[in-house]
Amino acid sequence: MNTITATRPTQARWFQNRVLRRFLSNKLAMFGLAMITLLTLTCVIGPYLLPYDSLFVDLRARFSPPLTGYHYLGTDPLGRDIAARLFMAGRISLLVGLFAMLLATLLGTLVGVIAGYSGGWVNALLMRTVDGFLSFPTIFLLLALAVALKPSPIMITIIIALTGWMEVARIVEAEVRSLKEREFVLAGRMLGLGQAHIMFREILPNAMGPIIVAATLTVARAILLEAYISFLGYGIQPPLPSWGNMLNGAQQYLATAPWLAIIPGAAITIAVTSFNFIGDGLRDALDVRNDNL
Amino acid sequence: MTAGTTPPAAPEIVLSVRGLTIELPTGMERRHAVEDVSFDLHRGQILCVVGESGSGKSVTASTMLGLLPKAMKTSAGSIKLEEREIVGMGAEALRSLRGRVVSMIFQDPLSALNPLMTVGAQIDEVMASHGVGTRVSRKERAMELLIEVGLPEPELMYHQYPFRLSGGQRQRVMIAMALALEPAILIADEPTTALDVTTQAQILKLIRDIQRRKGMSVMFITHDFGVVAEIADSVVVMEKGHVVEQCSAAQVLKAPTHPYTQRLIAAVPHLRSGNRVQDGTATTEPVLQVKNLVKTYASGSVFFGTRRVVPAVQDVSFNVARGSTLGVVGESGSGKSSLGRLLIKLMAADSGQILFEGQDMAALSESEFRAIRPKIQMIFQDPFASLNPRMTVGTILTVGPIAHGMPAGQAREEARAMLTLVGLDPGAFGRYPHEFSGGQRQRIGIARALMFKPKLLVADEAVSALDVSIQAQILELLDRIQRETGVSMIFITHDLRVASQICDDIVVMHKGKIVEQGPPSQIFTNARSAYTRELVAAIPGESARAPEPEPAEVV
Amino acid sequence: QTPPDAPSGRIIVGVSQEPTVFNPLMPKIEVDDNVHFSVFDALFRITEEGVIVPNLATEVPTQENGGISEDGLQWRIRLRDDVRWHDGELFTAEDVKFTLELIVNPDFRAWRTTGHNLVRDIEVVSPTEITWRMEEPFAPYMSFLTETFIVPAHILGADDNPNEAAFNRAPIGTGAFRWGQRTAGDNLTLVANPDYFGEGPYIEELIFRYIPDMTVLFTQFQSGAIDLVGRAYITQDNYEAARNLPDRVVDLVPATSIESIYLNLERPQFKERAVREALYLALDRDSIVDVLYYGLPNQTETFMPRQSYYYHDGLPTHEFNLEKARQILDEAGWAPGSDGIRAKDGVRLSFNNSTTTGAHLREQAQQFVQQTFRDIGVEMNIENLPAAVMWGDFWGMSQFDSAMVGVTYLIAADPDVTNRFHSVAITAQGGRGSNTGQYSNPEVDALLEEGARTFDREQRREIYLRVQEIIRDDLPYLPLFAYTQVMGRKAGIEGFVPNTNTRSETWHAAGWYWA
Amino acid sequence: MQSLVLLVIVSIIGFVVLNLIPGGPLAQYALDPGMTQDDRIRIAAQLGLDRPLWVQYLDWASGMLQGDWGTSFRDGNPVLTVIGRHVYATLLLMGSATVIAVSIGTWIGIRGATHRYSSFDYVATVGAMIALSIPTFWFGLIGIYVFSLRLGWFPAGNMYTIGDASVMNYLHHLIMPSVVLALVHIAIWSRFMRAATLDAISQEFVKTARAKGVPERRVIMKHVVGNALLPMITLAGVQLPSLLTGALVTETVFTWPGMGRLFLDSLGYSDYPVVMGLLMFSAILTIAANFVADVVVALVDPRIRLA
Ligand SMILES: Nc1ncnc2c1ncn2[C@@H]1O[C@H](COP(=O)(O)OP(=O)(O)OP(=O)(O)O)[C@@H](O)[C@H]1O
Ligand SMILES: Nc1ncnc2c1ncn2[C@@H]1O[C@H](COP(=O)(O)OP(=O)(O)OP(=O)(O)O)[C@@H](O)[C@H]1O
Ligand SMILES: [Mg+2]
Ligand SMILES: [Mg+2]
Ligand code: NI
Repeated sequence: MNTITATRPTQARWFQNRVLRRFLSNKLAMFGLAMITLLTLTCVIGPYLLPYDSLFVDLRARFSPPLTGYHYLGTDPLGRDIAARLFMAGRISLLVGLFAMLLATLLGTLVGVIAGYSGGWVNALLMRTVDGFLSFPTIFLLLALAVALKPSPIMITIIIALTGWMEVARIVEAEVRSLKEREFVLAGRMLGLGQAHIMFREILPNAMGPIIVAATLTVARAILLEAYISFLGYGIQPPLPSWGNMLNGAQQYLATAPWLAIIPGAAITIAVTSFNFIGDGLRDALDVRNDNL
Repeated sequence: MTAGTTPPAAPEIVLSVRGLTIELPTGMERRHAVEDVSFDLHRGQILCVVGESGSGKSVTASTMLGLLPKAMKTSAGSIKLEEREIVGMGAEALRSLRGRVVSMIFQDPLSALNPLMTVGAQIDEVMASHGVGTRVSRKERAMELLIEVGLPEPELMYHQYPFRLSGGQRQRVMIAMALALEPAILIADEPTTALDVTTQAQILKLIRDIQRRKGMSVMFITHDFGVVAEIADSVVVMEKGHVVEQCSAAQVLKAPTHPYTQRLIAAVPHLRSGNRVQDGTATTEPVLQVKNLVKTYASGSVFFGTRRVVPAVQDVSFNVARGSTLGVVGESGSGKSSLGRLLIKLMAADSGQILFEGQDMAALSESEFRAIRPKIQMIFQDPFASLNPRMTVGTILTVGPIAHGMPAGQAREEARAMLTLVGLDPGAFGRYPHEFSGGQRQRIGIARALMFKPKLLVADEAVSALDVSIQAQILELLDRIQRETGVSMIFITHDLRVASQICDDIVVMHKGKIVEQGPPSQIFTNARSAYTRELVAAIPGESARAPEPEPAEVV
Repeated sequence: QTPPDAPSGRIIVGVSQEPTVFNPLMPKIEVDDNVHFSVFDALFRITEEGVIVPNLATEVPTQENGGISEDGLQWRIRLRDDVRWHDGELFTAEDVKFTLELIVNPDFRAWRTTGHNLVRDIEVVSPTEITWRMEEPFAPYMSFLTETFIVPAHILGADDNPNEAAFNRAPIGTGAFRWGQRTAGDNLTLVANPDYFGEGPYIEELIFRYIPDMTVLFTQFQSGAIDLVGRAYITQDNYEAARNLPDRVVDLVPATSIESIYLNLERPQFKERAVREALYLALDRDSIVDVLYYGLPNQTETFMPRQSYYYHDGLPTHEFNLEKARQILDEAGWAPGSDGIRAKDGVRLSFNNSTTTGAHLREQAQQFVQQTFRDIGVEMNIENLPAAVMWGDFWGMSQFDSAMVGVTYLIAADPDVTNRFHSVAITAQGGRGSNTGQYSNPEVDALLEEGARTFDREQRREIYLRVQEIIRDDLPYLPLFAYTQVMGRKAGIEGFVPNTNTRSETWHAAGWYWA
Repeated sequence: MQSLVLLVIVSIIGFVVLNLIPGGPLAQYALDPGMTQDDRIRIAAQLGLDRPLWVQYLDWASGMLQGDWGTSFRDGNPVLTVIGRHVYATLLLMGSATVIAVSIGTWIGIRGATHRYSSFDYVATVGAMIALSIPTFWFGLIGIYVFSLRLGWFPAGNMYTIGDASVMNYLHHLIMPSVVLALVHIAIWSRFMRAATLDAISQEFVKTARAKGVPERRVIMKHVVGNALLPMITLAGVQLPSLLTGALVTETVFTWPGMGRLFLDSLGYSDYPVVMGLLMFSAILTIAANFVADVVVALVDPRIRLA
C-alpha cells in the first residue's frame, strides 16, 4: 500500500509553482513589472515633489523646452508644467486602462463562459454577436460611442471596455469549450453539480491563466485606445490631463515644440510595452508546451 | 519464434553504447535522463529496451540518431555505429547516416507523418535527401516498398495523404520509409502502443519478417513484456535512466535477476482463462438491466453532403448482477465509452431502457435523475484530466456530497475515512492533484466515486493510462473495495488480459454491437464468435506461453 | 504686370474640407462656394469693398433707378445677352425664373429659402428682362442674390428629380471655369472657360486640393505642393513660419466672423446683466489675443465686422479688471460658497463651456479663461463636443450653457442680424432662426424689423449703429475678437484679391494669373 | 446563413449606435447665417430623417436587400460609388502594408523560432512588443516630424503630387504610411509566425523528417514552414478588421484619400448612408476574408480538401 506522508498544504491556487518560477525568471516580464511599479509610484507621488501644479496656467512660460528652470520636461502652450501634467495624466490613463480592463474582462468572461459551456444556439448567438462587434473597425465603435455619450473618465472607461470585451470572450469561449470536454467536468456532472457551479466554480478557475493573459493585454490596449480617442479630442476633457489629450494639438507644434508630442507618446509607449511584456511573460509561463520542447 | 531460440554465438556488434550519460535541463525531477548506459546491438538481432514511462528509453533512442532535444546534452559516453563514433559527430555527417544507416519509427503513426505531403512524396524524400536514384527509379522503389510492407494498391497509396490512412496503414508507411535505403539498424520507439491489439499483432509480425529477410538489426522500445516475449532476441531493462538488467530475452522472462525487473514482470497482467472466484457478495439478482440501447452520432451538415452517421451503440442489452463485475471489451471505436456515458447519463440514449433497481433511467430528465446520480458513479480513464487541478483533494471529494445536502463537517469526516480506504494518507486532504503520482490520483478518483456509497461503479479504461505495476495495484484495490462494499462494477477496457482478471462476466463489442457475452472461461478459451477468437489470438506474448490454468490466488 | 493673352498654367488651392456639393442651390458648406463662384455666376457680385455690382445682370436695381419700386415690393432685373452656358446654350431670363422657382419648390432640397420665399409673380418680360413682386419689403434680398447662383433651366429642368440629377455631379454653369474632373477625397480640377463673358480666366486649371490636416496643409504650402491657401487654414501659430518662407506672400485679411463666448441667456446663471458684465471684465482678452492668438486678430466690441460700412467704432472698450468684476458680483448678491464658487438664490455660478473638439487654440483659450473666471469665484467646466454634435440640437435648440464660437453674423455684408438677435428667431422657443443665445430685447426687435424694410443705406446705418450699442450694453455674448485670416500664396500669383464679403477665397479666380 | 445573421447584427448595432449620436447631418449648416431652423427641419424631412428610427432602418435594410445602398447626404452620389472611389487608395495602402508585414514578419517569426532564445530572437521579441505598444497615430506624427519636417525625405501626406502621375511619385508618398501601418502588423505577424513555427517544430513528423536524414534547411522550409503557414492563413482573415482599423488611423494621420478619411468625414457630417455603407462593407470584407482564408486553407490542406 502506498501512503503519502502529509506535507504542509501548498498554497498554489492559480499558479502552480513552476509557472510562477518561470514567470519570475522571465527578464522582460520582470522589467515590465518593474516599469509599471515605477510608473505607478511616480504618478502617485510625483506630483507632490514638483514645484508646479498640473493645472497652473502661466502664459509667460509657454513653450519652454525641457530643462528650463524647474520645468524638467518643459511646458505646454499654456505654460503648464509638462512633468506635473504627465504624472497626473498617468493616474488617469492608468486608472482608465485598469478599470476598462476589469470591465472588459468581466463582460468577456461572462459571455465566453456561457457561450462556451452552453454550445448550441446560445453559443451561436453570443459568438455571432462577438463577431459582429469584432467586424466593426474598433474606432467606429469607439468614436461613435464617445460622440454619443458625454465624455467623462467613467464613460470613457465604459466605452473602451465595450470595445474590448470581445477578444476576452473569444479566448474564454475557446478555453471553456475545450475544458468542458475534460474529464473533471464530466466528473462534476457525474456528481450531480449544478450548471452554474460547474461553469463558474469548476471550469472558470481553470481558465484563469488565459484570462489573466488576456486581461494584461487588454490593459495595454485600453491605454492605447484612451490615448487615441483623447488625442482626437473625444476622450478625457481638458483641463484634466491624460496622456492622450496631452498629444491633442501637439502635432500643430511638431516643428516648433516637438517635446509636446514626444514626451506623452513615450510615456504611453513605455506603459503599454510594460503591460505587453508582462502579458507575454505570463503567456509563456502558462504555456505547458514549453515543458516539452 | 520465441526468445529461447537465440543462437548462442553472438554475431558481430553493429551498435555499441558505452557509458552514455545525458543530462536533463535543470529543475527536472532528476539530473540525468540516462546515466552510464551501456549495451550492444548485434547484427541481425532484435534488442528490446523495456522500462516504465520516463525511464529514458526514448532519450536513448534519439541519441543514436543525434536527435536529442536542444535542452538535453550528452555529457559522457560513446555510441559506436559500425565503428563510427556518433557522440560529437558533425551535424552533416550525422544527417547522412540518418535514414541510410540507421532508421527510426515512432510511437504515434497519427502525428509522425507530415499531413501536407503525400505518402509517396514522403517516402521519396528519404531517398532524395541522400541523393539516391532518379525521380523515376525512386518512384519505382517506393512502390516496391509499399508492396513490401503489405499495403494494398500501391499506385493509389502513393498519391494518398496520410489522413486517409488507418493507424495500421500509417505505421506501415513509416516502416516503408525506414526501410527505403535498407539501413543496417532500425530503431522502433513503441511503434505499436497506439494501435489496437489486432493491428499491433500484424505490425509486430511485419517487423519481425522484414528483419529476418534483410538481416537487419532492430532496437525495439516497448514497455509491454508481451511484446518482448513475442519478438526479442535480447533485452535491456531500464529504470530511472539506468540499465538494471541486460541479457537474452528468454532469461529475462523466465528468471529475472534484478528486483525491478521481477516487479515489472510480475505486474504484467496475464490472461486468465478461468472464472473469478466469488466470495458470496455477488448474487444473480440484477442491479442494472440494459435493454435494446441505441445511440447514433450524427455530425457534419446535411446541406454540404458531409453528414456522417456513426451507429456507436446498437441494440445493446445486458444485465449486471449485484456485487459482480461486468467487463466490456472491444477494439478502439467499438462503442465502449459511448456505452459507459449512456449508462451514467452524461449523454442521452436514442432509444432503449436502462433499468436501475427496476426504474428506467433513460426516461428520466436530468433534474429527476440528479437524485439517483449518487448511486451510479464513474471512475475516469485519465487520472490527470479527471481531477480539477484548481481544487484540493478535499474539495474534490466533498463537493458532490455537499451539493447533495450532506453537511460540510460530515463530508470532511467521510472524505478522510475514504482516503484511508483507498490507501492514501488523510493528510492528502488539503493538497492539490498535481502533487500526486498517477496511481495516487487514480485512487483519489476512486475515492470520489465511492463517497456516495454507490450501487454501481462504471470504470472506463480506469487503468489504461497507468504503468503496469501501478495498474496491478489499482486492480487489486478495486477488487478489495468490491468485496468490502458489495458495489457492482462495469469495467470498460480494451485490454483483454485485464478484463480476464477481474470480471465475472464479459461482453465483447464490435462496431457498436455485442458480439459475444459470457464468463471469462467461455470468452478466452471457448469463444463462439470468430471476432472474439481473433481478438484473443492477437494478445501479444500470450501465444508464447500457456494460459495460466487456474487462479491460484486473487491478484 | 499684365495677364497673359491665353489661359496658361495651373493654380492649386489647398482646402481643409472637401467640396462635395456642386449644385449651388443645394445645402452646402463654405468650401463648396469655392467651386460655385468659379463655375457659376449670380445676378450680382459683391466686391471686396462690399459694393454690389452687376454680374449676369446689367445693372444693380435700386429705388433710384427704378429697379425696385418705392415700396420695395416690385423688382425688375435686366440681364446680359452675351452669356452662354458651358454647353453653348444661351443664358436667358428663363434660367433666372427657373432658378428662383426651383429654390422654393417643396420637393427640392434647397439650401436657403429666406428671401426667396417672399418672391411672387415672376415674369419673363424678354430674354433679357425679368420682374417679380415681393410679399413684403426685404432689403437684405439684394445680398442674398449675390450668393444665389443661376442654374441652367434647359438641363436641370429636363431632369425629373433635381435632387439627384446628373447635373449635380458634373455641373454646367456660365462661370469662368468649367467642370474638369474630381478625384474624390483628394482633389477637384476646374478648367478655363475660354468663352467666358467677363474678365479672364487667365489660368488653364484651377485645382482644389483637399488636405484635412492643418499641419499637413501647412507643410505642403511650405514645400510648394500647393500654391495658395485661404480661409483659416494657416493657423495663427504658423503665421510667423509662413511669413518667413521665401517666395511666399502672406496676407492678413480681416474676416467677418467674431469669436466670442456665447451665453445661453435662459440659464439662470446668465439672466442677470451683472453676471455677464462681471464675466466680461474677467476676460483677459489681451493675453488671449496677443499670446494665444499671436496678436493677429483685432479686438472688437461688436458683431459687425470692422471693415463694414455699418461698423460702430465708438462703443465702450473692454477692460480686464478682476477687482471690479468681483465687486459687481458682490453687489449683485452673488456670494462665494464654501468651495469658493459664488452662488445666489440656490444658483451656483458654475456652467459648462463647449466648443468643437480639435480646435486646439480655442481649447487653450478655454483653459486660460477657466483660470481667470475661477479667480472671481466662477466655475467654468469644459465640455467639448465633436462638430456634428455641437452644431446639432445642442446648439440649435439652445442646450448649451455657454460656447466658445466664431460666428459670422452677416450674409454677404448685409447688416441684417434678425436671424441672430430677433426674439422670433429663438428656435428653442418655437421661433425660426438662429438666435441660439435666446436673446430677447423688444427695442432690438423693432429696430431689426425696421432695418429689413429700409433700403436707404444711411438710414440703415443709423438703425444698425443703435442695435450695436444696445447689444454691447446687454452683453448677450462676450466678444473676444474679430478673426483675421492668414492667406498665403506663392509670390508669382497676381490678381488675387481677398474678399471677406464672400465665403470664398476663390470668388474671383477668373482674375488670377502667373506673373 | 451565419454570415447573414452576422450582417443583420452588425447593421442593427451600427444603425442604433449611429443614431445615438446627437447632432445629425444638418448640424454642419448650423453656423450658416442665412439658414434658419425651418430650413433645417425642411431638409431633414426631405431626407426622411423625421421618420421613426425603425422605419428608417427597415427602409434602409430593404434597399440594401435590393442592392441599393442609399445615397450619400453629403456627396449626392450613390453610396457604392462614393465608397468605390475611396476603396482603391485604402487597398493600395493595406496591400503594400500587408506585403511588408507578411514578408518581414514571416521571416522574423521563422528565424526567431528556429533560433529560439538567440540574440536575434530576443531583439525581435522586444522589438515586436515595443512596436505593438507604440500608438500608431503617434508613430505617424513622429514619422512626419522626422522624415518630412526635419529631413524632408518623404512627403507629409496625400497620395501623389498634382501634376506628377508617375509611379515613383506614388511610391514616394506610399512609403511612410505603409511602413507605419505595417509596423504593428509586422509585430503581430512575427509573433504568431513564431508561435506557429514552434508549434510545427515540436510536431512528431518533424522528428520523422530529421530521422530520415532530410537536410535541416529542407526540414524547416518544407515541413515546418509549410505546416506553420496553415494557421497563418486563417489569421490573415481574422486580422483584416484590425488592418482596416489601422488603415483608418494611418489614413487620418497621413491624409490618405481612402476609406478611413471618408469614414471620419462621413461620421463628422453624420452622413448615415455612407457610414452604414462602410460598416457593411467592412463586415462583408471581413466575412469574405474569412471565407477566402477558409477556402485557401482548404485548398492547401489536403485533410480538408479531400475530406
Ligand atoms: N524534451 C524534453 N525536455 C526535457 N526533458 C525531457 C524531454 N524529453 C524527455 N525528457 C525527460 O527525460 C526522461 C526520460 O524520458 P524518455 O522520453 O526517454 O522516457 P521513456 O522511457 O521513453 O518513457 P515513455 O515510455 O513514457 O515514452 C524523463 O524524465 C523525461 O521527463
Ligand atoms: N461525440 C461524438 N460525435 C461523433 N462520433 C463520436 C463521438 N464520440 C464517439 N464517436 C464515434 O463513435 C464510435 C464509438 O466511440 P467510442 O468512444 O464509444 O469507442 P471506444 O470503444 O470507447 O473506443 P476507444 O477504445 O478508442 O476508447 C467511434 O467510431 C467514434 O468515432
Ligand atoms: Mg518514450
Ligand atoms: Mg473509449
Ligand atoms: Ni542518476
